[in-house]
Amino acid sequence: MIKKILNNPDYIVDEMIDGMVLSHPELIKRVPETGIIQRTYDKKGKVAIVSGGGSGHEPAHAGFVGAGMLSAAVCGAVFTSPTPDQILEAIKVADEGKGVFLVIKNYSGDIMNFEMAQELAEMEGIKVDSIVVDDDIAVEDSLYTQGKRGVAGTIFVHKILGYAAEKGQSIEEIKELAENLIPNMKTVGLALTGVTTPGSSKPSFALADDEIEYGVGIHGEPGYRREKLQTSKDLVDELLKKLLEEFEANSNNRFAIIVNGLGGTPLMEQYVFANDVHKQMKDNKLEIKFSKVGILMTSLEMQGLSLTLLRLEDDFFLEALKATVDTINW
Amino acid sequence: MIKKILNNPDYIVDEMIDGMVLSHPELIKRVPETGIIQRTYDKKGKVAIVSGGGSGHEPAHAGFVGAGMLSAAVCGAVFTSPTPDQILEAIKVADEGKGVFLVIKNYSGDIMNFEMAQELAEMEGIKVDSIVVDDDIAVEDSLYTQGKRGVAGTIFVHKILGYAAEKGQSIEEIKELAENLIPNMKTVGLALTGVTTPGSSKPSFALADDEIEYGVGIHGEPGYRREKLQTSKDLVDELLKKLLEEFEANSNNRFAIIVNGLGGTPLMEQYVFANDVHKQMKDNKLEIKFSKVGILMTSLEMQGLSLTLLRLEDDFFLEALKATVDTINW
Amino acid sequence: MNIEMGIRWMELFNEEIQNEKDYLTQLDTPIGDSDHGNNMSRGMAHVVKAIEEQKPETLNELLKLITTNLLSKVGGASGPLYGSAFMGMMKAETAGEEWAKILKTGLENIQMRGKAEQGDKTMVDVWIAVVEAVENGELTHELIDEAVEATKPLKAKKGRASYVGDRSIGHIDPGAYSSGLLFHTMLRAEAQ
Amino acid sequence: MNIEMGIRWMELFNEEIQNEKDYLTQLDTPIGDSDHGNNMSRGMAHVVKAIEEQKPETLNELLKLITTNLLSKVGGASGPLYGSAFMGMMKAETAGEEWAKILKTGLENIQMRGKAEQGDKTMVDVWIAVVEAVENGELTHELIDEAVEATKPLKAKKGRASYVGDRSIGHIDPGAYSSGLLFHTMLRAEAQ
Ligand SMILES: Nc1ncnc2c1ncn2[C@@H]1O[C@H](COP(=O)(O)OP(=O)(O)O)[C@@H](O)[C@H]1O
Ligand SMILES: Nc1ncnc2c1ncn2[C@@H]1O[C@H](COP(=O)(O)OP(=O)(O)O)[C@@H](O)[C@H]1O
Ligand SMILES: [Mg+2]
Ligand SMILES: [Mg+2]
Ligand SMILES: [Mg+2]
Ligand SMILES: [Mg+2]
Repeated sequence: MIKKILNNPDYIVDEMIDGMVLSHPELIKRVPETGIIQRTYDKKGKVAIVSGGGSGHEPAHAGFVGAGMLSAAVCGAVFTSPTPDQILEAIKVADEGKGVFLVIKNYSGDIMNFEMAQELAEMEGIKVDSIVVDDDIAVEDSLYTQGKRGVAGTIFVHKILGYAAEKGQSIEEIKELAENLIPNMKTVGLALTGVTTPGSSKPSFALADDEIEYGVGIHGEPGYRREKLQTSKDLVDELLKKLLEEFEANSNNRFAIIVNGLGGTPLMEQYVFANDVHKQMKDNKLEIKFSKVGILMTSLEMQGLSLTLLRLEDDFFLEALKATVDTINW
Repeated sequence: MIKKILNNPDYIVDEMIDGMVLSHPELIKRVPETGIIQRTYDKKGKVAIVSGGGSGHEPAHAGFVGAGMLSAAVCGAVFTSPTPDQILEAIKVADEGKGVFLVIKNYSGDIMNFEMAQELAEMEGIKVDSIVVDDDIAVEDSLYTQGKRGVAGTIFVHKILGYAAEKGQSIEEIKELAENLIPNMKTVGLALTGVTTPGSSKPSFALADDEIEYGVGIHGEPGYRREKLQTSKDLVDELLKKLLEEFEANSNNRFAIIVNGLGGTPLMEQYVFANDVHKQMKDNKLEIKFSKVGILMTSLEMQGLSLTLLRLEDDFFLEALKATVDTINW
Repeated sequence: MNIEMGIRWMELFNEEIQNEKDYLTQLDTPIGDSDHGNNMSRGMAHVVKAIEEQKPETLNELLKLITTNLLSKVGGASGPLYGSAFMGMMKAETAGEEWAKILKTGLENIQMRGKAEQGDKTMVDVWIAVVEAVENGELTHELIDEAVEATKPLKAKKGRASYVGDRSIGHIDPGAYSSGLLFHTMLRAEAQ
Repeated sequence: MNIEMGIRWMELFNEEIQNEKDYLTQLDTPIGDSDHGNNMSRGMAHVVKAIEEQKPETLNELLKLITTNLLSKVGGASGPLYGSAFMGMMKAETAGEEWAKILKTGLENIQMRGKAEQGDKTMVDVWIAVVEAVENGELTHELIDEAVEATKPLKAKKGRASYVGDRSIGHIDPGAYSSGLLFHTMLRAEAQ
């Protein structure tokens, strides 16, 4: 059995939200009796960026609520998309009169719940648009699947769209920006361990003492290949090869990267891995203009990490990534 | 065996440092061929705050190098104090002509190596002073032991002294501030798992599937009591009781707290725990004016956390904690 | 179907969901994210609590109550799907349709929301089999079990299970299983 | 002791440290932080490398080289302690003292730096026994082993082992063990 610090698995999300809000009252507040975390920041008549999804991925998304990033985040149950009424409520509290832009990760549940919320909000006269993030290339995109999942790259989407909103861009401009951004961003992950949801007794999958799995998702979904544990260099080699195959040959060789810890992997290992990423990118004559290393989009206590590449097609991407924000965890 | 992402245990610190510097060139740089991370920030003729210690505690300390916090951090081998020559070099590169103030954690090794470095620096005409942090109340302080260890509270010391230095305080003023700060700060931790140093095959200690240990150190040192896993409420109750006993009765009931993840415990659990800390502090009629939750001072991949209380005896402490800084991980 | 039967149905369905909560989660582990048991259990607990508190007096009131509770308490993929199903059923009931047509409208709404076709290895497979059987007046417990079991050899094309590709083969779909429970208890409620 | 013997000593000491690296770390696990083997291994590898490269020609040069390498490569508690020991020895050698007095100065420097007394369960316990025996001309391998072994029943009062209090009883002190290796190899170097 996996040991966890909690009181009751049924209230874990509720207590976590209270803990966040009590710890950071200057930045965020909870919409009472909901799973919605809203920034305390004064409304200024700008487009609001709202995100959300199942919990268990902390600091995503509530840790990115604040000036310059998200206006609100909706926290569902562990690994479970929030419901339409909660998302609707988040849209309403976030709206500053210029419309609300939703960042949705590509999962059946998220898509359906956010879609219903969007329909309801539009019925109430609020302008809503959205983008679906599907950066996880571990899953094949085809007519016969749900398509690629939304994973760690989502945090770059929050950052870049949050900056655009802060700059006063309209919802149409933000939509266009998002549509330019998504095709330039790819992620792939690997796990050293499976993950156990609070209250269950079994992990999502079990790996032997010397095994890793490439291409896992952030909800304990198994990946595309299981192998013996390798050196950091070899892990980077595999992930980078897989990622670079997905980018069309292009004269633009400037990238931003995320090395994202999945929850149980310490920073030391993440930086060893980041070092190999930097070296191998250089060997490939690719330039890294911005790096983010740390825990951003986790999967409970999973050991492992993911690598995200964002091709800097637009100078605005880099400008947005570099801007300062006032959130708990960016 | 514990699985880790690395290339060679002998080079893990070296590669980690390179990874940090390659990822954040705008904030930090490495003094070539040393374990010293220095801020890129322009020298302004202020006192320099320098810290350091064994590695394996990331983001401590290199993640706190930058404007408003540390001028430099010295990274030793995993769980091993850095050597006097390295500390001396850090003192030299950090000095802005106004002297260097060392933040030392209370371990035989750290004390001796920093002391020797201080002697060497003074011989070279650099003004050096220092403070020894010993916030870990799990260990009894007596004539017959090394005394209390320095743990997560060290990060508050960096933050508060860093602010004083940035404000232009003299080394004497900073020394006085540090001497006021240390007695008001106490920490105690608990572990759900032991920890395995890179390259070893055995963990420091082993806990059964339903056991926790109170009072562990950050180098896999065992603690003061082993018990069955309990609810977050009960864990907080034990740690808080233990901490509050150490503070003399005092009319000042205002505190700053740290809930510090030890490396393998996800943010979700840290916030559930933080929620119980806030509630129980309130029940004790104690006010929390500032909270820091996250991974600050880790012990490799250890699962567990520590709780730090700082009594806000001086308004300057709170002002300093709230100030913005430009570091990777504060 | 009438209001008494409908309430009995929901009570029986809730009992089965709570009993089989762990099994549903277990089904959702190899090809999902281990939450279907929790999701359905949370939702159905709210449905029966709302029935007790609000005491719906017509079938239409009951269907409305089921819809809002499933939509606002389940989440994930199953929440909007079951929610859409009951929303469609409520609308068809308002329009005065008979039970077979009501169920069929529920199925249509699931497909409108989730875009799954027969054979995609989802709850839709069970709903299609059941709706057809009800139309022909030949719904039996065996038929339901067979429809649930029939999802086992399929490769998933919708939902989370589609991520594991060929490895989804050999596992019963959790949403198909919970829909099986829905229709087993419907039969039992009608028979009582 | 002379320069040839001294070089042989360091080579033999390095061999033992590398052979016993894992055992030293094992000793440092229950009452320490599992790094004494790594620390000594890293330091001694640098010492022998420096000897090969710099070819010291006098005992004084050798002691200086050992001092700098231990001080700058070991770290932790043992680095400054062994470093201080050899720094003291170098100074006593410069002053023309004989070997017993040289070793005694090494011990004094360890105690000046670390403030440990006899019976605190540290390397000091072994150094005290050895220095006394050398002064009396009766140092043997058995005596060294006994001094190392004698740290086992003690309760630690200095260094990391003091944190575990009574639980330090029953374990040999890792620094005492590595000091034992230092003196075993000294005897062997002198005998060759
Ligand atoms: N697009 C879809 N159409 C129909 N049913 C679907 C669809 N996506 C998922 N499902 C059903 O939902 C079930 C999973 O529900 P649940 O585990 O509660 O949500 P989630 O997949 O979001 O974790 C699947 O077993 C499947 O029957
Ligand atoms: N104050 C001290 N005086 C003498 N010896 C000490 C002192 N502190 C520690 N030691 C010795 O150092 C050894 C531990 O060295 P090592 O593991 O390399 O360093 P660290 O304790 O910093 O991890 C102990 O076994 C003990 O013999
Ligand atoms: Mg789910
Ligand atoms: Mg050590
Ligand atoms: Mg599921
Ligand atoms: Mg040690």
